[in-house]
Amino acid sequence: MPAGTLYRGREGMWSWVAHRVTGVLIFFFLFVHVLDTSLVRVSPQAYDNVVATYKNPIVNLMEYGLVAAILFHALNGLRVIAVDFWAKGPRYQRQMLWSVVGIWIVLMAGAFYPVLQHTLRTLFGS
Amino acid sequence: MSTPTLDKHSAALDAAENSAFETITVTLRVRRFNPEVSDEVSWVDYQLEMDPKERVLDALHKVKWEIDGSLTFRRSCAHGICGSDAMRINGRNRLACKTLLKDINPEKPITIEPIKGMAVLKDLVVDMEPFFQAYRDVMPFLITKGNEPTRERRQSAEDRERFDDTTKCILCAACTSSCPVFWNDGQYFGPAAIVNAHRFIFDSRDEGGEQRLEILNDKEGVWRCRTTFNCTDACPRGIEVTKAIQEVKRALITRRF
Amino acid sequence: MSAETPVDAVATSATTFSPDNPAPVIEPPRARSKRTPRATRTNFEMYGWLFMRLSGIVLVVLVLGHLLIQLVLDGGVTKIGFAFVAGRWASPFWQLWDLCMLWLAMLHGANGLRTVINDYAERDTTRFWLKWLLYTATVFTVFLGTLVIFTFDPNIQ
Amino acid sequence: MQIHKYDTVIVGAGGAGMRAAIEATKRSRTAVLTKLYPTRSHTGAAQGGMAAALANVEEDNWEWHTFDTIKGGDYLVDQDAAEILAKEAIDAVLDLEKMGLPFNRTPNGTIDQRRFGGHTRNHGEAAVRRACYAADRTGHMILQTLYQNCVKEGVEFFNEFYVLDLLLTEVDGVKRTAGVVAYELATGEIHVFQAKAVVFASGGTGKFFKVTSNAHTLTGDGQAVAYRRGLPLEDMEFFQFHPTGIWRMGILLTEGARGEGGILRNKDGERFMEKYAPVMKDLASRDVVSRAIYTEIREGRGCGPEGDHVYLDLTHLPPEQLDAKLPDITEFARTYLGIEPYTDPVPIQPTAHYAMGGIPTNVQGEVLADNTTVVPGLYAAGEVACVSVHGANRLGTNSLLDINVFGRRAGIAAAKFAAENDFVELPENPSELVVSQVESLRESTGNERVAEIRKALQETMDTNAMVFRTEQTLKQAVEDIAELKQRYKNVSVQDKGKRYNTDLLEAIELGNLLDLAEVLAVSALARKESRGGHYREDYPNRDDVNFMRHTMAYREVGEDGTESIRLDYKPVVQTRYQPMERKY
Ligand SMILES: Cc1cc2nc3c(=O)[nH]c(=O)nc-3n(C[C@H](O)[C@H](O)[C@H](O)COP(=O)(O)OP(=O)(O)OC[C@H]3O[C@@H](n4cnc5c(N)ncnc54)[C@H](O)[C@@H]3O)c2cc1C
Ligand code: HEM
Ligand code: SF4
Ligand code: F3S
Ligand code: FES
Repeated sequence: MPAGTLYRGREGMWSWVAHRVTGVLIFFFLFVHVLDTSLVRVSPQAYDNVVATYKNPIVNLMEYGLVAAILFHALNGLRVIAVDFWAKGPRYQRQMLWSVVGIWIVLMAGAFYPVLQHTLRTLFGS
Repeated sequence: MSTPTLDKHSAALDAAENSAFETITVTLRVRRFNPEVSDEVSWVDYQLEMDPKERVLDALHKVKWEIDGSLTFRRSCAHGICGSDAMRINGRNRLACKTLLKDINPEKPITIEPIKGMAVLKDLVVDMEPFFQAYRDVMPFLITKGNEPTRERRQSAEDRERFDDTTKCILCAACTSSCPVFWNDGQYFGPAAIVNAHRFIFDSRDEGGEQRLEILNDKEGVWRCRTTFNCTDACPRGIEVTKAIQEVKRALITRRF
Repeated sequence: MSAETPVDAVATSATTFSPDNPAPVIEPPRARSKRTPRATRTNFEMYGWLFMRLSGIVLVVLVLGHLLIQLVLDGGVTKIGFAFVAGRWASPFWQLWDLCMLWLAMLHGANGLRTVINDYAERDTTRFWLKWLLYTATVFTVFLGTLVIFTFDPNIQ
Repeated sequence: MQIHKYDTVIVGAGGAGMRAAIEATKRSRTAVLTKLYPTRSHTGAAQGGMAAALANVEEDNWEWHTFDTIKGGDYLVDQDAAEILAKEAIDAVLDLEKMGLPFNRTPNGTIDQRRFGGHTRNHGEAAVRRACYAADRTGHMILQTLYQNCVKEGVEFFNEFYVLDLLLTEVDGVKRTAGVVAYELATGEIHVFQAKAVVFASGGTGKFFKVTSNAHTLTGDGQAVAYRRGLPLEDMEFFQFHPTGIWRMGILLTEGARGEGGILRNKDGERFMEKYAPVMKDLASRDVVSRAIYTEIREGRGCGPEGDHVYLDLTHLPPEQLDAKLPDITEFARTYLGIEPYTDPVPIQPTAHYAMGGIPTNVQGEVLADNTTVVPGLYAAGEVACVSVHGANRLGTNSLLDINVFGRRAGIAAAKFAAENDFVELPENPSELVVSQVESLRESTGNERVAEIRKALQETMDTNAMVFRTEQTLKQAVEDIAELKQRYKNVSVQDKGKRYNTDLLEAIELGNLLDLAEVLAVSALARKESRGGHYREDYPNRDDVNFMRHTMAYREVGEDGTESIRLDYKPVVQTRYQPMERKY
């Protein structure tokens, strides 16, 4: 691997990578989401047809992923804002990141059933 | 006179003093490049008998002095004060002279590469000119108006403390070359330039802060920083680089409104 | 010129400087290099940066609220359908909510993507076309979304 | 080969070089050639402070400072020069402050000052607070501030250019300065710089010792180049050994540590300096403290399993004080020894530190070709020069002062000379010597290696020419060096390339070290007395009758090409102070 190794950045760098990736992901989702929602202007059937596909387990799972992305981006975004505007922010950025991750895990666990309940019900019955 | 402290010889002191020269075998894996020989980059392994308490710089010297004289790197002071030998050691920017072998897991091969984002000229030597240009561009010198006082300019201890951290910079470029934003196109001013601007912007004697802020308000200025903290982690002088950058950003905002 | 002006101060200025007539001190800022950006004199990047933080804070409420309603409360995705949308947009409050969310999220995201493009596109032409694509898509989406929210007709057909 | 033309050329961008450049650039077209990026110069390693009788915190005046300097130098100081140094110190510090140097401050906002070895009130009564400082990185701040002001003034730097030769042309029987020859590290190209005035500010030469506080790059290039061109070197036997270097590594722990209250202790925990210097104790002058440490070690009171070091004890000082005043050196102890100075004493030993000798100059910085004649257009300042303000032993904080006072003087004088004089013609084939030096090293197929010879040189210097010297050890050193010089003729380099060939330059630097080490040993052998940094166990007393004079060493080349060293002597300038016994 003559090209050089990957830079071994620490929490700060990886959290930024995740923030950027999630941000871009959300943007593309939003784009598609606006398009599908605009089907309500076409006809209720067209809209309901598309939304029906969202109830498919795979898409539902992706939805859970989207929630994960948004939650991380939002929480980490708040951390970035704290780093920017709170004088002690830069010193506690690492602790804040671990808090973000902690809260994110809790929220994701909390969202597990509500978001996936449809899939769980279809797959395993209720 | 305080009582002698010697009976409570601590473990750390004992360890330091009883360092009978014991060596282990370490492998240095160096990224080599010499355009006079080949356009290709290669990785070369060197096996060395070293005391783990020695510096990475000592290991590089051992290679240069005993194995291959053509291995090229910059160095001078050998104790982290001149900023010559920033390089990427095990994937992270460090000063070779401030990194002891024992602190970077010498059991495994130690990878050594030039710092990232700057043109490599030979082995670990990179082109520092753009880096110093960015530094010069922020006007890193005291700017004052009016007549010089006969004695020193007064400054309170608190005002002096305000910019103490950023006066420590040795311009080693470890920060700038660890910054993911800088790697992309090298146009970003980079943390080192901002640190040195900060040193003057927050000096109570200086009156050129406004101009420096204007320069850093630019497209390639502070706003490109994405708070990745690589710079802060890399700084061998322990400067809170990201904090300094944030302070410059805040100064810009408060002075623009 | 006053009588006190030393004669040699004028005479020597043409060629070399002497110890008693040192070269004039050049006032900073000094000659800039090619790399030095031309002073932009606008605060665009700063406003962009600020907008990211401010919109981010507002979006936390809007987006998380939206997610909560859409995916968690009242049976999650299952409930979503034309009727549900119709129900919500009957109220101007939710219209406004979604409108704000649409605008802020799109502008926030677009500005974010602009920095991403600035970072990674190496050639100026690539950079130009990518941004063109981004801006077109953004304007289109914002426009379409707004249109839909305002012209929504629950009794379509 | 490229030829450049500048009014003034400055060799070296340390404190002295840049201070000169700031002055010279305003007055003439100036180039600064430096083998390191300016901010890499070793001035940046200086920690403790810069002396000036500002009297900001207690009563003080420049006359006391003059006295301390002369006494510290064991009366070998040229007193007229010391007077200038002490007098101009005040402006030198104030100038730096105005350039932006962030000194530590007193509660009322003026520059703070602290105690340092050998600096006293009223001719030795008690320690005085005279050292102006910026934490324990005063040198760093001086170097940065001067570089910043060079950026401001638009000084033209040629970075990573190694000056390897000085060009002197004889005009009407007088040797005059024509320029210098430099090797560009990046390309291997040779550059000739024609200049009306040249200022050498290329720093020290400590790398011929093994345990040293000096950088790898301090190889005495300037001294060696001048010496090889027939100019004398003054007082080279006087080399300062700083008492507190980190054990085995030589990394310096500033005297400021003792200025802040640090104490030296032997293995019994005894504060041994009380025996050797009852008044100044740990703050006696450096030669005194270094000898005391070695005496303790020799008499079996050294610490550690081998009893080869003593302790610098800072444990009784409050951690806040260490953090505020000595952050860097406490960090060194942690990084390099793994020791926490809050709670543990730090193992130290004397470390080779500073060359009192060098290229002889007068107080204008003009280089002397013998005891009185100046070389027109040639200047030197800083550690490379010997004015002599440090005599036989430099006081702590006087060197940062020296580089500012005499760097400034040399810069002004050189620019003035350049304005008033014309270029001297370059000698025919000006780069001849350097080209042959470089080519023969590159092409050599010898089997000797630079590193081995250098190591042997450092070993013999550490064993035979350090703090304690005798006829026998010095003879041994001279012998060893002669042998090493023979081996050096067979040295070869592995890197034959042009680009960044540091292998080649290390070989050239070693040649310089060998020459200078020889001068040191030969000068020391001839000085049969003990004075300041030069201590002869076989002649333990100062001998003012025979040796109150500066050594001047010349390189002589015989008809058959054999080299030898001719020693001559120069009287010491005494104005006000009669030599007295030196007690602390
Ligand atoms: C660790 C340490 C701590 C010290 N602390 C103090 C202190 O507290 N107070 C005090 O007063 N003094 C102190 N000193 C001494 C003082 O710092 C030095 O004597 C002084 O800084 C020397 O400055 P200089 O400008 O002469 O040389 P340097 O700063 O060493 O600069 C030499 C310059 O010459 C250039 N150069 C060298 N050779 C060549 C060549 N062949 N061609 C081109 N350029 C060349 C180099 O690139 C460099 O720029 C300390 C010294 C050390 C080592
Ligand atoms: C939910 C609340 C949100 C918050 C608190 C938030 C916060 C932030 C912040 C503070 C930044 C700036 C990061 C930086 O400058 O380093 C940012 C960047 C970004 N955001 Fe958001 N954001 C949110 C929602 C969104 C949404 C909905 C999208 C998509 C449409 C999005 C896409 C982006 C993108 C693409 C970036 C650029 C990433 C980068 O440059 O590294 N964000 N976000
Ligand atoms: S801020 Fe730190 S890492 Fe960056 S150049 Fe200065 S000393 Fe080096
Ligand atoms: S690494 Fe770069 S992104 Fe900002 S925090 Fe440091 S400058
Ligand atoms: S050699 Fe000076 S910083 Fe490493």
